[in-house]
Amino acid sequence: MALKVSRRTFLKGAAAAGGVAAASAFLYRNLETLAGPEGEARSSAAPSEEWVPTTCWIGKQDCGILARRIGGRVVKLEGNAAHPRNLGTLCPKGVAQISALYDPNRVRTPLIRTNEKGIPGQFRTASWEEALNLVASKIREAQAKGAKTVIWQKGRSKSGPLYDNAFTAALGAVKLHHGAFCSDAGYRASEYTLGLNGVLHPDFKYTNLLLSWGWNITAGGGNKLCWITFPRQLVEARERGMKVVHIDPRLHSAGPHADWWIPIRPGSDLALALALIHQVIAQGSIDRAYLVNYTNAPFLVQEDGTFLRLEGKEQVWDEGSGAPRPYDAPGVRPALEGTFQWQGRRLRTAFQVLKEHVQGYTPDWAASICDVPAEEIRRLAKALAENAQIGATISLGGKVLPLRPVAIHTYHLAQQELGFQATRAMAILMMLLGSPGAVGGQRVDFTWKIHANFQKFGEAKLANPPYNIWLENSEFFPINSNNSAIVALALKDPEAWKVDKAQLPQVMIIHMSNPLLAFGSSQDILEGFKRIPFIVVLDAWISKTADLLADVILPASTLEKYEGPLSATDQYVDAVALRLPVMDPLGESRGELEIYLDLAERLGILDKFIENINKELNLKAPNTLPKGRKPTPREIFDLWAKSQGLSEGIAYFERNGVWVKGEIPIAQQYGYAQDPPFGGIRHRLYGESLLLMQRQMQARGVSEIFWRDYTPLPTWRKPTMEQSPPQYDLYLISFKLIEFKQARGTNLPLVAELAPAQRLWMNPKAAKARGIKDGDEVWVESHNAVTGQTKRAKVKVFLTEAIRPDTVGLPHHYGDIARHPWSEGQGPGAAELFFTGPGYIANTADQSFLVKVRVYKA
Amino acid sequence: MSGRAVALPYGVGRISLGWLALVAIAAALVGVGAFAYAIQELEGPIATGLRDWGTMGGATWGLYVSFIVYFVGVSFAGITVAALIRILGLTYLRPISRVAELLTIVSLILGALSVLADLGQPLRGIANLFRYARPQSPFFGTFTMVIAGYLFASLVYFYLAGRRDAYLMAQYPSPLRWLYRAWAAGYQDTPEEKARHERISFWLALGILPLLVIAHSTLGLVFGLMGGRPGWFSALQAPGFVVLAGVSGIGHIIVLAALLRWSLGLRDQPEMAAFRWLGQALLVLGIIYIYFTIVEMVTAGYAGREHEQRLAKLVLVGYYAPFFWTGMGALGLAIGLLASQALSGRWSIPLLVASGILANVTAVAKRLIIVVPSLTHGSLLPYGIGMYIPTWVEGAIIAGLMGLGALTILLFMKAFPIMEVPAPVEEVRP
Amino acid sequence: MISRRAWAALLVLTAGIALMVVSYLVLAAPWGFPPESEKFSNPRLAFAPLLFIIGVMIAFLAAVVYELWPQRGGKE
Amino acid sequence: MPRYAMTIDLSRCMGCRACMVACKVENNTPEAHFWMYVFRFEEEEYPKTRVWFLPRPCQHCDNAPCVKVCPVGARYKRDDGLVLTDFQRCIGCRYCEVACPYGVNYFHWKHPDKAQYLDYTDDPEVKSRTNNTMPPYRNPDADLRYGPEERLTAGAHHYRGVIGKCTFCVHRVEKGLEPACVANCPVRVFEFGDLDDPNSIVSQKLRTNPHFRLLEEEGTKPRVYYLMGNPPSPEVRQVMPVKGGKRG
Repeated sequence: MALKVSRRTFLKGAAAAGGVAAASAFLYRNLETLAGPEGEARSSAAPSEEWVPTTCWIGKQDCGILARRIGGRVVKLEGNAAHPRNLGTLCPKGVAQISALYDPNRVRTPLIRTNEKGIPGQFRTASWEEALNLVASKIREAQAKGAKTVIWQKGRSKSGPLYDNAFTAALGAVKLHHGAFCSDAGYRASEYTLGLNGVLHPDFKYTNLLLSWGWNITAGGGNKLCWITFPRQLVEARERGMKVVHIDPRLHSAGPHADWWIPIRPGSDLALALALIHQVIAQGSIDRAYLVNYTNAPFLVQEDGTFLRLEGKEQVWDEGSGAPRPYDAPGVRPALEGTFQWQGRRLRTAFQVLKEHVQGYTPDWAASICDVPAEEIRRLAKALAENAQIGATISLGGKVLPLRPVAIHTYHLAQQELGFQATRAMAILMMLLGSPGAVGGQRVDFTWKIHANFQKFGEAKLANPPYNIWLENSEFFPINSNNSAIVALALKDPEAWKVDKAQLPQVMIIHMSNPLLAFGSSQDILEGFKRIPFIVVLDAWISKTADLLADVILPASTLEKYEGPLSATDQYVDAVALRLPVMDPLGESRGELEIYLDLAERLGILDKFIENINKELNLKAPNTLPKGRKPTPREIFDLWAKSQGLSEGIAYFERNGVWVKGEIPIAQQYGYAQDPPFGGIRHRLYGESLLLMQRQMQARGVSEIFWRDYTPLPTWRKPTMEQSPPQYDLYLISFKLIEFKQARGTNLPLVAELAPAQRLWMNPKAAKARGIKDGDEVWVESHNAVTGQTKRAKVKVFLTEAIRPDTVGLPHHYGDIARHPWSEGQGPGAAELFFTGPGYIANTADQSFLVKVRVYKA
Repeated sequence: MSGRAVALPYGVGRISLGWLALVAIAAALVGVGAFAYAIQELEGPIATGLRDWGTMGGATWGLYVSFIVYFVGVSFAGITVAALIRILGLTYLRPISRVAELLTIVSLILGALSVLADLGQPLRGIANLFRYARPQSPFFGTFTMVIAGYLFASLVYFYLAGRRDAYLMAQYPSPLRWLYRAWAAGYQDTPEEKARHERISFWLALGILPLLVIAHSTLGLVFGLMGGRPGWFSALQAPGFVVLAGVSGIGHIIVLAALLRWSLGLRDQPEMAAFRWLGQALLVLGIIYIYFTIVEMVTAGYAGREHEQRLAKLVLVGYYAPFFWTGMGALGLAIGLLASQALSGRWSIPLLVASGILANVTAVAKRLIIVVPSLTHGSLLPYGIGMYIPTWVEGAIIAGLMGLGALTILLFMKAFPIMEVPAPVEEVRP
Repeated sequence: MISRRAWAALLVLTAGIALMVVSYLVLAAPWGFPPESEKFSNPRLAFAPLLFIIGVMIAFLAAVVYELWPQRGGKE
Repeated sequence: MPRYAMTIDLSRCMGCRACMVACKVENNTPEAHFWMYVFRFEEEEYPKTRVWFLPRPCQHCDNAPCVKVCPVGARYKRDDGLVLTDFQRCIGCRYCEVACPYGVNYFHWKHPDKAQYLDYTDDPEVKSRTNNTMPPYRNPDADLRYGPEERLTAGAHHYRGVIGKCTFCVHRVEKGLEPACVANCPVRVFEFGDLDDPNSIVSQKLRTNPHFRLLEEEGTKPRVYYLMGNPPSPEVRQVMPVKGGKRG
């Protein structure tokens, strides 16, 4: 018995420590006993240290990174202190992505599917040559069938000019975004109402009262920024004295940063916004000057809801002459409120219409809908009015500007059935207070740049069928956010949706996106996308989407590539950055740009691609790309940098990582500081064109479910989910965890460990009533109030006092069945329980992430 | 020297089937333990059910540490009995003094081996403790007082006390004669030598008794000094360890003595008086221990800080209540059995053995209750609660150690009289 | 009237205790001031703990010395 | 000799746990080892619920229980206040771990290489590109010896069966850098500096902010000061713990 001997050996060793070495050398590989230099013999003796600047690849705000490289090996990713967005810091995902660089589970060669789609894939490895030739031939076949038969979908927006614009245009592909998933209803509402592309956020430098409305403060970021920048600005603002009112069914995202928590009932945000509008008007705390001069509030509305137009011009009631006059007539003194009789017509100002519209939306009315005491609503309205300091001004950059330090931060909240109108109502609330474009007031984008949709949506033009695959400008969804769920529905039943059959997709390119995990209803997306004959997925891992749907997987690299240009602004400083490779790509993986250049070459569209790149990157002679030759990515960005006026070219970025151009001028930051203010547009308090769209939809015989929310002023109705039978007594909401945000972060073990598995967030009271204890496994069963369909998923419960008792929550981005040891056993994705289709797809074709469920023990 | 077949006392040199069977069982246990230890060495301590307390939600110390304490506790009895014989002149205990001393030595070695089983770096443990051990650490006392002092003193005592029997044994022809001669080291059992031995034994015993208290207290202080550990931090910890050591040790001796009396077929040895004394001692110590436990629980439950109270509740009525009440119930039952015998004045060996076994159930349960709950549930910071379920590896190693102890005693009793040879050799001769 | 045997035992005992005292108080990891310095985590002499243990053992060996001290001339 | 200390501003912390990941990559700690840990707390009941966060590095106590109990002087306190572990001396008794009331110690139940997050050992490409380094992003600074005592104290990727804990990033501090958690915090919750220097940021913060130390009543005299906020009461509930369980 060898080991008996070994024990005796120990005893002898105890008696004679000198004998230990010999015994242990025999027993142990590593002595690890007495002190002795170990040293890193494994790497070079005097390792050379380099710091390689690049840009984060996981999140959406593209933080600046300095990669520490020792002897060619990347050992750490740290924030780039020069980068305005992250100032030398990184979020958990940013730091953790170092594991992706060396992840043995990454896709390293092109893969070609050998089994049918819809089930876990079997793949064979292929050469790039073979895979690209196959893709090219499929694209050519598809294009022979019809012009719009190739569709292209991207995940988190990166390098838009090159991919979204230059490549898809050269390919003639129909472009889908990752969009309509996180906040597109909010984007559309802002574009429609204020003319800006984005969702509501504050001017953190000056805002004094912030309504954090469904904003996932500690985990969600906000529009256009991923995470670090806004939280940092929030913390600084709070130390300056800003107060935060957190309006959310869940407290967790705000944590200690909420000065006041209003746990609102899910899906009732519109009602609260309307009650606040009512109350603000009732208090008389409105910014008349702004409303009269920069919104359509004084426009005269006729009995039929349309504006009074004379000679094509909207009219206001001139208090001087006591008659309608064009709103922009010199010397006109428009009345803000009032009902007027003119030529036998009853005319009301838009503001008057609003005032009457919200008459019934009292705090007491909203109290029962939102489950927020009326007193609290009144108190909030009062706080808004007090903090808005209507009439106050501040001198900035030599300009005297209005100071209205109240603002709303909302973002994912838009993803509900009434999200478009709820966001609009919030914008209108801020308009009443004169906050948009004022210092400390409501912001939407980083600069005051009027988006093309402002005009487009105003024209209220509906297209005639047949429609394209995402029902653009259709009679169903005149304002459309290009939602994958809609695409899936249209694929399943093209006739019902009047889709052009000649344009049904034959080939789909999925670019670093995981629609089966991220979008509303995994089952519908799978069923729909399965009908696309050929799908190519560019990804670094075999994602759920790739696993179930890809015919070909092309291995894309992570941080080991050139990509850009990437905005680096923090909303106050203008800066631009590039993603630069920190090491050679793992395996045969390649940057997407390289893949597209090769594909373009095979498809014979290289020159067109190059031409588009020249245009989209604004390359100026002599720094344009020559046609007829495939450029390297580095060359493209070198020419871009030179065109931007950096004589060094890309070397500037290779040295500094980011090009900080300086403060964004006051004139671009604040709508008021512009000349003319707000770019000369009138903000849409009253949405006349929505009414026009509604009438056209009615005229075409479209079901009410599509047109009912096309109202000129936000109008409350109960969300469809409320029609579910009473046993579905809980609301299911979805949200994000900072350590688990973004589908491409689910494969990072360092963060998967922080939030190891899906949990159903539930209030202990609700759990107790159902006999459920913390950690119990339960079924969550969701119900579709329109179709009666139910879905269920099994998940463990996490009890928290920080959620409403009538609400349960599932964080997003779980449920990838990717072939990765760390995504195994993570539990179901939230998307498995939501529904697509009318009632759950809002009036702007956006996915609702709210549904009624019941929860019972498994 | 060919032989007249001489029956050596107490079955020395006689191999019986029963003995062989016991040796086989013990050896098998040792084999399983060795195998488990090999696995632990290959895989690392991950093979145990132990994990870090705090975020990892485990218990840092578990079965091994409980049994370090248990084994060292068992060692209490042997040397105490031996010392009391000398100091108080309890001559009727003399027959069991050798088995008691042997038990001390064996259990101390098992305790030391349990330490090695627990250490992440056992070889470093051996080397670095000798090289760097710091008096500031409560472990220093454990290491020096218990392992070195206590064990060495016991060996010295054992050696000196055995010289007389070795001399007597050396009178017989046997293959181990060389051993007996060496052990006797010139001892002739002359009156001077006897007197000298009595004298030195007395002084040794006097030296050992404080050492005994220090050693067990030191072990108690390993836990009792930890201010940040609810359930541990207590001035009663050290005396509690001393008393519980007595409980388990005396319980063990009762069982061993009864086993000897039975297996060697002795009618009157050890005599009933010895059993009575042991029973009385166990009764007194058991009552004291119950008293200590009540005082401890009242203190923690009544005036203790929030965490102490929670832990006390957990032990009394919560997750660990089954262990606690098993332990206390066993002790209560043992005390009941002993008290009824004491009151009636009729002592029964089977009942005494039952009490001894019950006392050891208490000792094991109580050691686990001391070590584990504070680690899984006793955090002063709001970490989640932990969990500790020993793996088979831990169980097998502990079983292996027990097997090793049994094996040692079994082998010893075939090589040397397990009880003091009562009379001059001549009288034993047929 | 102390015998040689007793003298020898006492000598060994004293030697053992002396070694214990010296190695514990002087050579082992000192308490030191300030106590946190890394200087105080090492014994002044490596293997001082071993010396202490040897001291303990020597002290107890006194008993063996006493008993095994060779008897001269039959009588003390 | 500086007297290093850390301040943690609880009014700023968002509980994002970026510090934890920064620490992990810097020190290559194995799975389930969190030298820096951020508690997420809940208190009271809906709708009065309070949610807050508390980062927990090693407290580098002046009266460190772990240093006191270490039987072999493997855990020691340097003159500048850093409480470190000599990985080559530690015998793996885990006494420091049970003595520490803060739960900052992590034992290497497996060899740290085998407890890394992904199994890189079977991957020829990764092995050849990183010269067989484990984990591939292994920080070479941790293989060097620090301080006048020249002991192996940095990083976590050395031996099986020994204890490890936060070192205040001794390898960075000796280079004049901030500990990894401090440097990476997106909302600047942490500050690190010299208490003896009245102008150091920590001295300034301590002068101008209310502060407490964790479990101060234990007499451990921690070198980590929490600004604003209150110590967690026994009623505080931890939520969203990390994956610990049976991994080593």
